[in-house]
Amino acid sequence: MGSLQYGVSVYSYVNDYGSVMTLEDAFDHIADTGATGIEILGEGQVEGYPEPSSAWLDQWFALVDRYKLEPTNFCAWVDTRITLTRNLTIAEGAAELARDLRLAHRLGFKFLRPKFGVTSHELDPDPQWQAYVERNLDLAHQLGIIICPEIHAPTPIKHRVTQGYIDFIERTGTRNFGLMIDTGIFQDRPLTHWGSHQINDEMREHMAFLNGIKVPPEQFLDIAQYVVFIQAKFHDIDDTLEDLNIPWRPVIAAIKRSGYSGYLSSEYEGLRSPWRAIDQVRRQQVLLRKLEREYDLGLLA
Amino acid sequence: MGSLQYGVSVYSYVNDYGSVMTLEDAFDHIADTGATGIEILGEGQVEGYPEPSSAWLDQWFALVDRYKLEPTNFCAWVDTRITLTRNLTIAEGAAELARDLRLAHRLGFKFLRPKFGVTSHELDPDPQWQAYVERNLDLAHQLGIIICPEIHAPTPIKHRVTQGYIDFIERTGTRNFGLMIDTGIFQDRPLTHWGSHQINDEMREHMAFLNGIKVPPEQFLDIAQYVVFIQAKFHDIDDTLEDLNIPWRPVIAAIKRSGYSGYLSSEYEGLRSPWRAIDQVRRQQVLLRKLEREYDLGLLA
Amino acid sequence: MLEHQLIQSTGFRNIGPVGARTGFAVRIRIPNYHGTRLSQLDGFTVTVDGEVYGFEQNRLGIRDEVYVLAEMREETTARWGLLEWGEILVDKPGGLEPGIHKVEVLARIRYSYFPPDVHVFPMHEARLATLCVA
Amino acid sequence: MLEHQLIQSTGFRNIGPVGARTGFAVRIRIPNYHGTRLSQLDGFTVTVDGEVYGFEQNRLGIRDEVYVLAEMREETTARWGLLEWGEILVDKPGGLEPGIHKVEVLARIRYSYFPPDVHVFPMHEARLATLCVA
Ligand SMILES: [Mn+2]
Ligand SMILES: [Mn+2]
Repeated sequence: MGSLQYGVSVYSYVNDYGSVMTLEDAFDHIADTGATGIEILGEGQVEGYPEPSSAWLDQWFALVDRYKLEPTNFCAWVDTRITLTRNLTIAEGAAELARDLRLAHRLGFKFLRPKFGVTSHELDPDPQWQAYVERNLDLAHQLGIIICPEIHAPTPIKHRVTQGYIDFIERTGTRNFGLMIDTGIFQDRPLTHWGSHQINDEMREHMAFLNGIKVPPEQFLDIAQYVVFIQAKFHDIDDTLEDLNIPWRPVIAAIKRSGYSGYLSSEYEGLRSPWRAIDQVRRQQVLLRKLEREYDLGLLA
Repeated sequence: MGSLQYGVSVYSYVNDYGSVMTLEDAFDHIADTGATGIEILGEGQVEGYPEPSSAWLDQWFALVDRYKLEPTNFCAWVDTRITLTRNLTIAEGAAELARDLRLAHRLGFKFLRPKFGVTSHELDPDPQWQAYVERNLDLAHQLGIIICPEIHAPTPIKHRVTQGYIDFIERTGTRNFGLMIDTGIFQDRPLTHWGSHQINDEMREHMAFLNGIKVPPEQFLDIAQYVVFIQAKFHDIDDTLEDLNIPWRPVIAAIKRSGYSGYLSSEYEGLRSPWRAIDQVRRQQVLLRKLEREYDLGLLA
Repeated sequence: MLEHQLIQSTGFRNIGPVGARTGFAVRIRIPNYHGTRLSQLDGFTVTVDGEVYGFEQNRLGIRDEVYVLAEMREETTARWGLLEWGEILVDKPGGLEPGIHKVEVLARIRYSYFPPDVHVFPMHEARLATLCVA
Repeated sequence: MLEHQLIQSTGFRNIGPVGARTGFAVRIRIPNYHGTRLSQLDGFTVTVDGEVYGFEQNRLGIRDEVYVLAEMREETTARWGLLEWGEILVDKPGGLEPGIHKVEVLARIRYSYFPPDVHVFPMHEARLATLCVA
C-alpha cells in the first residue's frame, strides 16, 4: 500500500514570517513536525527574488541539508495585469513562467504552482495560460518539474476551470502538468476568522466561500489520476484534535482510496495571531498521520 | 541651563528581545525615538558574554556607528552565591567586576551598574561589595567608567543602603563611583501587571512594593550630587500620554531643579505583551521631553 | 524583524529639515502575503487623527528609492520583498506634532487572480502610533 | 527567534531510538531576563497531563552539552545566553504519545540579589503543546 508524504508550506506561517520567524526558524518548525517536505512562496521566501544572491543560495542549500527537508512545491504568480493599462503578452507571461521554473529547479523543487490572472467572477483563468504553459512544457520536462495549477475554493472539482486543465493534459499528453488540490474545497463548516479579523455578516455575504463550498470528498477519486500535489488547507484544529472546518476522515479516506501517494502539504490559513500557526501545523500533522494509520488499519472505511 | 540627555535601556524590550526583535532592531527602535543613548544588559545583549566573538564586536561597533547611539550604562551582576554551597570570595567578586569593566569599556560604555548579592530582607548588599569596588577604582578610573549601584524599590533614598554607598564615596573621595536612581522609587500608584501576569491579591501581599514606595520626588535634591545616572523606570503610559504609576511632573521638576544633566534612560517594565514596549518607550520619550520643555518655560514649577 | 501589524511603531516620523518639516512618514510592512512588483500596488491613503491624505498624492519610499503613484504604477521590475519595510511619505508642511496619533492606512493591492472589476483589494489597518521628534 | 512564551512549540519531542524511546524533551527559552551562569539554575520540574517529573531527575540540554542537576549546580563557567534555547530532558520509558498535551514547567532560578532565604525564584508556565512523532 502506498503511503502519503507529509510536508508543510511556509505560507502557513505568513504574518509571523519576518515578524517572529526567520527562514531558518521555518525550517526548524517544519522539520520538528516530522514532515519531510518544505513548500515555499517563490516571491516570498526567496530573498532578492527573482535573482537571489549567492549568499542566499548558500544559506538555502545549507538549510535543506541541515534540516533534511525536501523542497516540494514552489508557488508562483503570473501578474497578468502587469500595469493598470496593459496585460502581459504571451511571450512575457511564458518568460515569467520560464524564469520561475529555472529558479524552482535551482532550489531543488519538483512542483511549481502558477497562479494565473482570471477574467471572470467564476475565476476562469486568462485563456493565455495555455500558451504560457505549452511554451514551457519542454523546459519543465528537462528540469523535472510538474506545473500544477491549484483547484482552490470557490472553484470546485466539477467545474469548467478544472475540466479545462484536464483537457489540456489530455490534449498535450504531457506528464509535466497536473492538478494541485487545495483541501479548502472540502470545507463543510463556516470559518470564524479571515486573516487577523473575525468574520462579520458583511464579509460572509460578499465572500460566500467562507462558509465552505463543501465538495464531496469522494469526488477526489474522479480526478485523482491528474492530481500531483495536495495542499492540506486548514484553519482551526481544536484542543481535542478535531478540525472545525475540514472533514478530514472522509477526505483522507478518499485520498487513500484513490492510491494517491504524493505530498500532503500543510497549509494553515486560520487566525493570524502571532505564533498560533506553529502549533496548529503540529496538530494537523499529528491528525493527518493518525487518520492515515487508521485507514491502513481499516478503521476509516 | 543644563539639559537632560535621553537614552533607552534594551531591558525595556525584554521578552520581545530574541523573540520579535534582534539587536539591530533594538538600535533602530531606540534611535527612532530621538534618544541618543543605548543602555544594555551585559549578560544579555552581548552574545557570547563574557567573551564575545570578533564578529559580534564588529557588529556592535557597526550598529553604534550606523544608528549614532552612545553606549551609556552596562548592567552587570555579581553572582555572590556562586553555587548553593559557597559564595564568591573577595578576589573572585573583584575579578568579575574587573572583567565587566573591561568589557563595558571595550564596547564604549561610560557607566557600569553592578548588582550585588544581598544578605537581608532589607536588601543590604553583601558587605564584600566595598572590597569588590575598592579594588577596581583605579581600573575604573583608567577606563573612564563610573560604577553606579542602583537605588531600586523597595529601597528608598533615605535608607542605610543608600547611605552606605554615599559613605563610601565620601570615604574614598572617588569620582568613579556614584548612585544610579531607578525612578520606580517614586511610583505612587499600584501596578496592574508584573511581567505578563495581572497582579492578584496574593502577589500584592507578598510584594508590597508593587503598590509603589512613594519616595517624595524632592528627596532627589538631597542626593543629587551623588547621582550619575537615572533609569527612567515606568510601566504604563495611557493613550492621553499620562503615566499611570510614576508622577513625572514633580519628578522631572526635582531632577531639573537639582541641576542634573545626565541621562534619563527609559526602562519600561510594564505588561510583557509582544511589541507593547516599543510604543510605550516612544510615549515616555515624548512625555519626558515635553515636561523638560515645560520646566524650561517655567510651567512646571 | 517587522511588527506583526501593518503599521509599524518605529519609523512614524516627520520628514524634511528640523524646523521646516515638509511632511511625515509612516512605516509599514508589505500589505500582502508575498513579495510584490511595485506595479501591483496602487497607492496608500493615510488618515491621521481624521485628516485624510489621499493615495494619489502620497509616495512610497523603499530601500533608497521614492516613487510617486504614476511611477509605482509603471514600475514592473522593482519589487517589494516580504522581509522589507516601506514607508508612505505624506506631504504636510510643518509636519505632525510629537505625541500619540490615530493613524490609518488603506493600502490598495492589485491581484490579477481576482476578477478584473474588483481586482484592487483594499487593505485597511488603524492603530495609535507615537511620533517622537518635532 | 524564540516564541514569546517560556515553553516553545517546536522541540517538544520524544528522545531515544524510535521504537524504544527513553523519554521526552521540552524546549524552553531562558527563564530569566538576562543570560545566566548554569550554577544559578536549580533545575526544572515538568508536569505533563498531570504527571510530575521532578527537578532532581531532569537534565538540561544546551548547545551540545547535557547537565544533570548536580553538574548544573556546580557549573560556574558555562552560561545560557539570552538568545539560546535549552531543553529539559525527561526520562520516561516509551516516551509520550503523539498528540496534544498539557505541559507545565517550573523553572528554579537563583538570584543572589534576592534575600538568601527566598533566593530560589520559581517561574511557572503552562500551555498546551503538541508532540508530533511517536
Ligand atoms: Mn492553497
Ligand atoms: Mn532599573
